[in-house]
Amino acid sequence: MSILDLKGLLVPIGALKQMGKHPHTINFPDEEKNISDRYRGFHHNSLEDCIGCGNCSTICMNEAIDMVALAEIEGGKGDSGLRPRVDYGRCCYCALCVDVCPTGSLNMTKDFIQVTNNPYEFLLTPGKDNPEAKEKVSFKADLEASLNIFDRVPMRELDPGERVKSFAEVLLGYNEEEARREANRCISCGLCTEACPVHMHIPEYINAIAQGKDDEALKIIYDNNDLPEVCGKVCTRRCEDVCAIQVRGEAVAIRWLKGYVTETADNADLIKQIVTPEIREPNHYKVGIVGAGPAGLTAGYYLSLRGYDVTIYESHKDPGGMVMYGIPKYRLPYDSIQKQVDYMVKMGVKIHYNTRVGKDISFQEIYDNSDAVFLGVGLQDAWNLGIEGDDADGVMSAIDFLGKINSGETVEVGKKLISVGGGNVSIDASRVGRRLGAEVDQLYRRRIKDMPADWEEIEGAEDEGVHLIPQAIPTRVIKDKKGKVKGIEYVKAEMISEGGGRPRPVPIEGSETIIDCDIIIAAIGQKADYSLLPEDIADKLKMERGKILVNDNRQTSISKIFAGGDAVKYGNVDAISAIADGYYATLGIDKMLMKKE
Amino acid sequence: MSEKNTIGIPTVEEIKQAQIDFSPRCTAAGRVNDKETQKMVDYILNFARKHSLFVLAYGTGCGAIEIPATMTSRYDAERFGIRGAATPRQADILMITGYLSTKTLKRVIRVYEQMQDPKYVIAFGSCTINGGMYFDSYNTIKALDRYLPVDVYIAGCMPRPESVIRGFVKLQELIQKGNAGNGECYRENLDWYRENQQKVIKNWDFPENYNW
Amino acid sequence: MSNFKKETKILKSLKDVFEIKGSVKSDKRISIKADKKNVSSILLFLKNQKGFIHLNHISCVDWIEQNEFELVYIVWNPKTRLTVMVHTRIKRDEPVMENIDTIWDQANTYEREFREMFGIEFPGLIGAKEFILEDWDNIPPMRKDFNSQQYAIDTFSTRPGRENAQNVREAIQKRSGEEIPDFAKKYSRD
Amino acid sequence: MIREQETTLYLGPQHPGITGNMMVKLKVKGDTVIKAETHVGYLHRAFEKLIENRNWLQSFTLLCRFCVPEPDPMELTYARAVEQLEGREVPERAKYIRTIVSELARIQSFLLWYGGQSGSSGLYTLGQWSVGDRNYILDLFEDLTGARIYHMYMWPGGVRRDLPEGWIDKAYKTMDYLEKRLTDYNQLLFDNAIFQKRAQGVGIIPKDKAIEWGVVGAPLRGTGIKHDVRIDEPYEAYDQLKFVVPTYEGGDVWARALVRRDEIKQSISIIRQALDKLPGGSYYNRIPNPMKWTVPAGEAWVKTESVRGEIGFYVVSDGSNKPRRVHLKGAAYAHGVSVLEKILPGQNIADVSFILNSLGVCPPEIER
Repeated sequence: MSILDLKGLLVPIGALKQMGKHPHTINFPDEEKNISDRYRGFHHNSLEDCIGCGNCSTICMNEAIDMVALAEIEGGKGDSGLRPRVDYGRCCYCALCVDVCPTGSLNMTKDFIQVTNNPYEFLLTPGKDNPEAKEKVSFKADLEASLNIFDRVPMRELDPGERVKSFAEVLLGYNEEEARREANRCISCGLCTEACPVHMHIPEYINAIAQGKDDEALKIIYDNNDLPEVCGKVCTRRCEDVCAIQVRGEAVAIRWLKGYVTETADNADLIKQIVTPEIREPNHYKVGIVGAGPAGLTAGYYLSLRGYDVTIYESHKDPGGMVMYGIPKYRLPYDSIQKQVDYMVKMGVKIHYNTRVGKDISFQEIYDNSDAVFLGVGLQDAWNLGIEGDDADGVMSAIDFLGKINSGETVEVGKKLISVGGGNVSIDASRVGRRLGAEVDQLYRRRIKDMPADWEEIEGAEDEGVHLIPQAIPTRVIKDKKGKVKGIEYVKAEMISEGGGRPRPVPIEGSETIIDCDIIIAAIGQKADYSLLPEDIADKLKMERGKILVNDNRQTSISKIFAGGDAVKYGNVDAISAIADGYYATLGIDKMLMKKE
Repeated sequence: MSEKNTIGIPTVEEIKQAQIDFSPRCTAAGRVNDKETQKMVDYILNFARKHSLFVLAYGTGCGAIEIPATMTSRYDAERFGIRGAATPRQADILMITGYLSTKTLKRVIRVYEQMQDPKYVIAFGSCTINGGMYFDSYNTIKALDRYLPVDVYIAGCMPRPESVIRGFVKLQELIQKGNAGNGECYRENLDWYRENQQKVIKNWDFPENYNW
Repeated sequence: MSNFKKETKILKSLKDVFEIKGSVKSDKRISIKADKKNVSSILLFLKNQKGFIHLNHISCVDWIEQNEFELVYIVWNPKTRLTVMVHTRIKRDEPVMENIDTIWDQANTYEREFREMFGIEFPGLIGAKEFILEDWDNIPPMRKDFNSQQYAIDTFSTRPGRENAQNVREAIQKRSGEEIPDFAKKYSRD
Repeated sequence: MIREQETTLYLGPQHPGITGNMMVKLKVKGDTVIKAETHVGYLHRAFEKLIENRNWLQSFTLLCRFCVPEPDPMELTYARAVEQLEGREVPERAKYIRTIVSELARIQSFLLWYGGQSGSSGLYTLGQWSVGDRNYILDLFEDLTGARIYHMYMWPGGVRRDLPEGWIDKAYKTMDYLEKRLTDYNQLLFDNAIFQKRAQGVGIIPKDKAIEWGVVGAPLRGTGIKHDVRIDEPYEAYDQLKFVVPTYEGGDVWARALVRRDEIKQSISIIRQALDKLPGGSYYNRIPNPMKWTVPAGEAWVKTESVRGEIGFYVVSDGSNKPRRVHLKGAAYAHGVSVLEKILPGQNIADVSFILNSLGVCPPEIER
């Protein structure tokens, strides 16, 4: 190359041709550049949609997100009452928090400028401090790209055609791989624990399952639920209704996971080996328990762990109460209850079967011999249909019907069975009817979506060929000359909502229909039978609408008597509430008796 | 919200007090004089200062990657009289563009102390405010104002050119009001700063006197 | 597998000369485990006889549970494009490893880093003791038993103002009156 | 008569030409370097330590910060390493999108390099142009990923979001614009006598030693040796696209600059091909709940051709939800220390930062 490289000197000068061109400079701040529709700026949180699960705070590796209580957020079932607050002295704008938000309430916006001389101003509660940013939401919690897994691992079940042939269990249960996968979906927020009547440690045991430690999971479950296998199969699982994942997807299958864990320990000895609860020294207090239903069993189990001398009196020949007699075996096999009761007996619970209190032993005797009494008598009597002809031969309550079937008796169902009601019990009756070979129609006053029964049960019933007739109010049972059921008359109803309340079914004139049938099963509710109580005690016991009044400790107006289960005015009528009653009564009895010393 | 939940949670006042204890804040440089004539002079001086900001070309962390974008043709920060300076003696602004490792902190303190008054510090991004994503790192400092007085903080990780420009504009406003430039304050609180600095910088081999 | 012809051949030739365990991991990746004393001769053999002239990487993993450091030498052959990963384990109590910067100069950089970050000694290593850190007086930071977060809390100050944060699980637990037993707490979300 | 005497000169920590702080301690005689010694650690953030405290997905947000001008290859390499450990498949569409993003990252980094290279030789105009034009690529990134620099976009299992509407057209347009601008850059840099004279014959890496020294990427191809991970061990969609790996003989700054110039052209062509061929379908193969996501025990060594050359991640899993070890081998690890110390003696002081830039030294990659 020569010293005077003419080309190399002249060519760069050619760049002068750019002169006079309009510059591409953005005159910020006078002129603003368009921020893209996916920009990750400051956060915005829709305070109403947020449920305070704290998943954003957990995923944040910079510990930038705190969960704080806000004055305007009350919290309640399915809402922790806390909301995220972001520290922009930590945030790296990665938007992982947005992608893990189960409700999609947390998003990022096009706002990104914050300039100040005060370093303490970088704390922002999205949604509260920047409500105007709602319009500028850009990086959204996309359902498709979310890091949450919204689809449940499907449960394998028997084919509907197979099901109606026998009382074999319909749900086949998760296998290990499925259970791990399902447990992995849980975000461990713990919102569910509040909805559970007994406040089981749900996130903990699901985490243990996810980590492959089934034994630990079982141990955690037995901490405050002694009938987990029953719950694993027939719980009303209010926990799943408030699951954080359920907001935009299918709730974590908490019940099935519990079922999976309990099935891994398939006999009482194994349960004992795994759970190995701490048993306190006997403290010589005696507790008498009336009724070996879920409430009575639970109280018995936890009281004996605490060193009490517990005796349970049960009128039937088998333990379990309504769980044993009221739930068909295709949902809850006999072994499930027996296994758990065996375990409890091993832990020191004494159960006297075939002992009806008030007949075989007087209540007064139990009352006098014990330091505390727990009443878990349940609701034994069913309400009648209350219509013309309901005394006919062939009209029976679902409780009697299911009880007979479960204790091995035969019931002649004929060709056509009509079941009345919309709860789980009436669905059970319908499905049992199908298994006994009858055609089944089910009448319900309201719409199918109003049915209190579990959706899985309703679907299962339909799959098995139960014919649901919604908005149908029975008006008359038609008898033949011998007084036997011949048919049932019902009117169609329309749903009318008044004053914003739940819509009420109103009969449509002239829509009477008659169905021929051989048997009618009514499942429209039950009531308690307190005839076992001596008069002076019954008088002192405060009741409300046929149910015993208790305080938080499940203590009745007579301080020595505690009560729980379906017979108590405390929440819903289901197994888990009964277990909760038994558990909290234990704590109450413990508190009362230990205070004495 | 129920009372049960508030047990053990500090109140707003307690938090405020903790913040005040945490760092003495050098805000107003106090160059505003009572005399009318002096006010006029200050106004002119501040006006001149704010329109020629020489930035020391010392990018200490990842935030420096947006400085070229800010300085070059698309965002063109020279519109504001901002341009680079090669040495600390000529520079007005020290940019702390993100995290500062302890090794760099030592150099930065030397650089800051070599700069002539009035001098300004701009802190970029999360890392300078509360440690950012390196909050649990053993080698980066977390709160810059414990070690150097800071005039303007810019949020972001890292701040976009728009944020950077906004930060400079904010600094210009502060300069005009006479509320920026904490060199004097730093000198007054030198003992406090030194104590913090020496806690992090183990081998303290700085010249004895400050004005070097 | 017949697909890994070249890989198997290299592995075999190594096994003929040295006492090693090894396998073909995947396409173009050969992984061998060797004793500490053999490493430099294996690397020399690979470099001079088998054409693995490029030192890709040296890595060090702290297996504190087994009380060992694992050193991994990754070498690459530009002709056959095969990669050999030579693993060796040394005791954590006496972390001394043979210096290989005579074979590859750039190994010097890695070794200086490991000396500083893991506290592994390489006899005969030249270069300043301080490579990345300055005035470090704690245990070598990349060792697993060094707790970075605790050190950061002790040394640097975190800005106050966020103390009123709550744990969701605890807040719900307090509200509902649930008592989590101790053995279950380790499964709670942190 | 000038008395020649040895002096020690500290260049840095801050100096023009490279991205990040690094100090080179020089022994000089007159203005000739006799001995050079690299000192790093000014940007040490202890990433590899911090990753031990973060789970597999959380680590990924730290990784892109390894080297600021080229965050994407880091993400990609880590994602591939995790996928390899887990045996997770990546959808075809994601592979193409990843290819496009890596090539865009390559171009934006080269444009920044133009600025540094011309700046360190005193030609500031080109820096104003190329770094200004780089914003158009950052705009593409912003539309696609939601951020200008740290995209956090290519993660294990695919990419985070699908291409937004109208993005493909915008990408084509930007490529057309850049291709036009390349001639302008040539005019200012490669046709410029100043640059030619400063670059030719400076900072020579000997061809026979290059591989042994650990030289990779453009500096290696600048010595005439053709090695590129994209063809040696093709990943993503590179085996389905046509491109040439440019090589130049000489091993000096000039040859390296020419290689980079040609690579921008290749990258533009790769992006166009990938956009043309972009398959439909899913873009993301879901990972499990990130808080409970465990990766099977094992090790992975994954290489990617980054802007500066080959980078690799050595990832070890012990089967838990956190990585046991994530160790980056950056291209600069050899370039910035041992190679630099070898080629600097005999050079002019004024050329030091010039050579540093042409080697593509990125200090945060060395000390991490």
